[in-house]
Amino acid sequence: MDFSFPPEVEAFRTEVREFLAANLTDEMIAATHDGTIHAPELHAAMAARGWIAGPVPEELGGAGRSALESVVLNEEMQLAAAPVDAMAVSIVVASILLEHGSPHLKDSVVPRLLDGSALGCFGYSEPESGSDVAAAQTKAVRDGDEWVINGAKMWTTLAHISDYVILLTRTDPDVAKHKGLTFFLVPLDTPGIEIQPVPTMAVERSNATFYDDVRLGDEWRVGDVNGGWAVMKTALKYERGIAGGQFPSPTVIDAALDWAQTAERADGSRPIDDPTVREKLMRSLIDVEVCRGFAYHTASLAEEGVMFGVEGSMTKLFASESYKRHCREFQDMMGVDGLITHHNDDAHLGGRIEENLRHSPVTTIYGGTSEISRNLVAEGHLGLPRTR
Amino acid sequence: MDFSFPPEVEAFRTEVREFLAANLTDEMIAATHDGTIHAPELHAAMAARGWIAGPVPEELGGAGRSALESVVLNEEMQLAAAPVDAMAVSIVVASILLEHGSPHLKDSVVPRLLDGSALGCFGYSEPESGSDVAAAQTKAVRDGDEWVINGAKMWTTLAHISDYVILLTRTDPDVAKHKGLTFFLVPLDTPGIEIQPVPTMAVERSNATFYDDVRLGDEWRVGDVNGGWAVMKTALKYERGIAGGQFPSPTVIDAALDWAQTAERADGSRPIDDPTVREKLMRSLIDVEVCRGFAYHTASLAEEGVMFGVEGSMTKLFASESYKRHCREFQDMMGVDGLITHHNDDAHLGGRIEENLRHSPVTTIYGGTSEISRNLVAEGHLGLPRTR
Amino acid sequence: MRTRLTDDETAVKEVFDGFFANESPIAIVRAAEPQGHDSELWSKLAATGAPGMALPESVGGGGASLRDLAVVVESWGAHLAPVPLVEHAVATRFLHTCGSDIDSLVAGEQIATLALRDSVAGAARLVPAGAVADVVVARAGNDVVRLNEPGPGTGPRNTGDLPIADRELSSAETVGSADEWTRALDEWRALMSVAYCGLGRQALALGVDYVKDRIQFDVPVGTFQAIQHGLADAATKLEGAHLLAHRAVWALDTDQPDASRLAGMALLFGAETARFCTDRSLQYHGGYGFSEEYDIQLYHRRASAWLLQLGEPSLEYARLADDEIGPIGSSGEAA
Amino acid sequence: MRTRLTDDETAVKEVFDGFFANESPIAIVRAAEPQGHDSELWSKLAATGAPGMALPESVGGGGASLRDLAVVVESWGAHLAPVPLVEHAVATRFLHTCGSDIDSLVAGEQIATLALRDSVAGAARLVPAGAVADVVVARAGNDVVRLNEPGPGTGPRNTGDLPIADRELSSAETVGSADEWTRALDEWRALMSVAYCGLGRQALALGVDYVKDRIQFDVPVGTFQAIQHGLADAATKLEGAHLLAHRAVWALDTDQPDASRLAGMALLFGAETARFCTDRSLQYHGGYGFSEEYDIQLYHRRASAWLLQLGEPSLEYARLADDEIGPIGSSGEAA
Repeated sequence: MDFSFPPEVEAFRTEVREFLAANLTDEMIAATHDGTIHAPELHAAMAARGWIAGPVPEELGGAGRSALESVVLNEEMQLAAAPVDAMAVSIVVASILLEHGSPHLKDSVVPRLLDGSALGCFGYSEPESGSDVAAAQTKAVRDGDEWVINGAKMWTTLAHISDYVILLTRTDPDVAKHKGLTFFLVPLDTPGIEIQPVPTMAVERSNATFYDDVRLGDEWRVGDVNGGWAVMKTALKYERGIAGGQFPSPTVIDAALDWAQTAERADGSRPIDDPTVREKLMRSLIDVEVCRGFAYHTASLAEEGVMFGVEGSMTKLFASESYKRHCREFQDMMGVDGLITHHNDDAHLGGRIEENLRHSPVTTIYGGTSEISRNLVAEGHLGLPRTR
Repeated sequence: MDFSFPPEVEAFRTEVREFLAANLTDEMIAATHDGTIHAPELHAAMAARGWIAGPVPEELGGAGRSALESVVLNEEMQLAAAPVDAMAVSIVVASILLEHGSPHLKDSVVPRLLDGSALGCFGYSEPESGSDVAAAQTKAVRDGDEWVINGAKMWTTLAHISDYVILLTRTDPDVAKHKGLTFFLVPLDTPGIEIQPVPTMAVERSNATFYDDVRLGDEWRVGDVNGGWAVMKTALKYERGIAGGQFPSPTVIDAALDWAQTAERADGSRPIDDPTVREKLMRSLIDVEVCRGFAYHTASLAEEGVMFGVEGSMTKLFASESYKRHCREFQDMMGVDGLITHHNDDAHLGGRIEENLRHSPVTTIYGGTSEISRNLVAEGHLGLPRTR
Repeated sequence: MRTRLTDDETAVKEVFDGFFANESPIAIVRAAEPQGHDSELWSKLAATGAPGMALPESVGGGGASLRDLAVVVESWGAHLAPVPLVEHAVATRFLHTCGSDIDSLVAGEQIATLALRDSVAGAARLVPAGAVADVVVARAGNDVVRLNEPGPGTGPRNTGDLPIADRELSSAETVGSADEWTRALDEWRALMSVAYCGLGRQALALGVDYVKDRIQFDVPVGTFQAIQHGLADAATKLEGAHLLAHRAVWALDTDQPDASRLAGMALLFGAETARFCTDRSLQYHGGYGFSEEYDIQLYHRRASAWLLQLGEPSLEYARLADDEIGPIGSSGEAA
Repeated sequence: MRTRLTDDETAVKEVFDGFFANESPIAIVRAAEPQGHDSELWSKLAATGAPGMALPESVGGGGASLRDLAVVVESWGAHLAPVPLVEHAVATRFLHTCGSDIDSLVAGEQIATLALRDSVAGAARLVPAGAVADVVVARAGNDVVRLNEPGPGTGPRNTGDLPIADRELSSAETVGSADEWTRALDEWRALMSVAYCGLGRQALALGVDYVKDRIQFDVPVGTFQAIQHGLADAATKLEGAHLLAHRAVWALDTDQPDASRLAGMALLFGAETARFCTDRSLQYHGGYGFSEEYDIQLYHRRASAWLLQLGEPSLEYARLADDEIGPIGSSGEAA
């Protein structure tokens, strides 16, 4: 086994670090407090370097850069607390279109996603279907050469700044639920679409989107009619690829270390000299190294051309559950100061730990709940019988 | 609310403490290393004081002493590490016989159980039925005035020193499994019974018992023919009553405290001065107080005449899971010395923590696994739908 | 021994369950964010006599026991009512013990609170209810001082939308000694442990209701065993926390020798339990649990926040250890 | 980057999976209890060259990498083979580095081991494989000493049926300095973390097999979601532990700057993971898991024991913290 990166990937890591040092500003990070985890200038600068197109296979029109570079880019962005959501989603949407899209979509949309001039967002979940995504009820009905779409989607995060939504619809209600689904790419300026904000307990804003007699030509269809489940699998494949490297904890641990070294307790001691604090810090740093192992593993598999599945679920499960625990421990370590939000000028490091504490609960839910991940590991990895 | 004991129960507690100080010897505790958790002299002395008969209702021929006294007796015995299993089982068997037994059993067997001259044991589980106890396959078939029993039981702990086993049998294989069961009290010297030891990873010895054309008169039947499930419910009711107070952890915590105060680390410090050790000790002591709350609660309900059910499952779940955690933490606290067993003269406090570490895993299994307890709480307390 | 509410306590509970359900529905809780205080609700609560209920009748109080007050506090916690009931009651009881004037406090015309952490250099940082309290009691060295001064109205935004605020104590007067202070903090701990049980119970109920109704994969998600077991663990801890919390209150009420120990333990276990309940309940809500629209997030944030008003939980464990086994370096000689 | 075994490593794995399956079936493990050592098995293992495989060919070793050795160790761990492979390999590598004579050790004619905790007053307490080792290497103050003396054959009975024993070092000679010692301990940590992955994987497999076969309530118990989720958590941690353990070995093998850090982390996480796997697997066996007859208890006891040969785990966390953020009192200046 070999856990080293080739020199060119190490060089790329250096390039990314230098790029982030030069381009990622505190203002960009703080700007996400308005609820939108996106930094347009950063996105544009990255697109200009070909980094959005980077992980997309060359034969599909991307830059076909190494999967190891993808994980390095992802890792460095997360370590730097850079807003990464919009970039990640655009890469996945572009990849889906390249694998399943019509020539129209490949020619007119993909280049805009890859050059950073357009953004996409996901339209899978609905009010009545979350984990059970195949139960989608948003209807698409043929009307001559057109499709007419009616329904509602939940958790269309980024929709309010996006140009497109990739939409899971039901085109045949009379067959088994997985068999009657069809995907469309929908321009968000199409008449009949309404976007409503969904505020959350953290700074993130999500959206509910509503589709009222939205009319589209067939060139916006993605994949076969009633072939939506195959497209969904592709989507999850790329999402897990992007998700292969998950490092939500380091910025929290950095903040905790800073606090522990600088805060003074009532008795004059520093938290860093308390063995209970030290053990918690070391445990959390071990969890980060475990995440790194997962990240390198999925990258290595991708580099070998081995498509991974359950590894992505394991990474996501471990990273999000440990992150949630770290946030709790380190908010507690700060005592009452841990409660102070970013709204206050004197919040420690801009209220970073507090903000993560409120953000962390969603990470064990979105992109596949921990329960769904465990189901997938039990069935896909251990070969246990389906519960139902 | 009022968590005080009446003066007469406090007086009883004092009496029990004095009794144990005078009668419970280190030899009795150490003697359980042969695998049998029983001290005959102690049992006899307790029976002589009427303590075995104590919790049995007066109208059923017992001493009808307060449920609060039962919990106090149970608590004090566990705090003193006294062997309690045989006593507990005898009380439950006697209670079952008094509620469901024939006049023959009430007259000839119960007095012997209550005066300590005979012991009983449980014969519920089988090789193929553990948690699913109602799936028992041991057959009892009528033959004239007699019953003929064939089958095998697992986990008939104490059978090798017992006089009776209370046996769950199948008398009708053609109906729903709960409806074809019948209980018998079987004298263990009846021809056709074989007892084989089942050694375990801890010091405990259990037994498998085999029944080959064992013939019994109908006077040994307990409850109605095919009415075994009602008897089983009674059995669980009394078992949970006995189990209401669960204090497996205190002796382990005492040993941990002793170690922490006396051991010297390589750097000359004592474990007790390490904040990580102190926090673990306090967390475990809190768990013990939670167990005490449960114990007093179930006793109080019993005293009010409110039969409890799910509270017993909660107590058992919480006490056994926390006990297992405590054993792990405190063996770890001892480092390499935590590994040394009671076989070695210089083992700390007779290897108490090590012995408990090996014993602890079974406590989340026997008497209802943690999984079964959680099912019961989910259905019985939270009103969630049955999973299957 | 009576581990369930007495008939009298049940009567108190019914009154205040009704009061908070009517006067502090979740819309009131939301409307009070981020300030965390509703002065109209305080007036209504004062009219019930709750703020002074655990003061002697001789001073105009309700003459009720700490146990009765705890019953009200559990309901207060379950409803997240944005009024500083616990701080006021504890601070006022302390002031009464010291012989300090409580005329304006008994009936809740003014609001009192206590600084949970010792003041430093004449100021108390992030005092619970400090934003809205007219009277602040705080330990300063070996003294306990009283400040009479209206609160600033608002304080820093925080996880739990609590009215915490820094308070300057330079004009405060000495009213008591540090020796008596321990009792006040223990009352706060014990009552907040009960409040946490109320919070946890309601959070769990929200989760249970949700999973009974929410259909995924053609069945209520509450039929999935993994979800059932997570909720069952929560319910089990909650029952244990409830029994410990009320035992701690009883112990303080009846001056049991282990009252202080139980109060500290009950708060730590109650907070941990409530946090577990809110975590499980939010998780089983799926994405909706994270949305502002659903109520579980209100519980989740307060479960995180309440305890931290006291400081680092690990220092609470350390304090309990000091009492139980002697301070570090004493090699347990105090045990 | 190659996070799966190379073809060469796979070849090594297949050989030794076969060796341990044939020569160290569970009956051999049981027969070696409580002494924890099978000298016949050691001879057979020596014949394969494994004890000296990670020594240079110039001294008669196999010239293999630490990574190759780790592949053997993972299989050794999975089979709980009662021979001191890791201790012998690490001690011998250390002695070779020091220029100490290893002629009798390369081919395993004699057994070497290392005391994991510093000797005190000329004796090393409870040395792993101390009961059976002919050569003991131990740190004594600033020196590392070597004792040549047959082991006592047996030592104190212990949780893991391990051949630990006290060893008197008065006749030992100095062979190296404490500076070089760190590397040996880290090799032990990294290799044992891999061994723990083997143990955990096999323990998990026993559980998975059991729940697929065991019928209760008319279905395999493995269909119950709560059981599936417990096993899924175990499998997830195990995958993470495996990747971390082998990364630590790789880091030592290639002299990465974070090698020591990773070795310490891998051992703690590997041990915790293996314990979690044995706990879940034993639990889901029901009562049978507790019986001597079933194999899971053998895994459970060794999962508890292996790590403790090194001492208190909390001191391992403390040691890592000292390296990472500076010792207590330095206020993190070393960070």
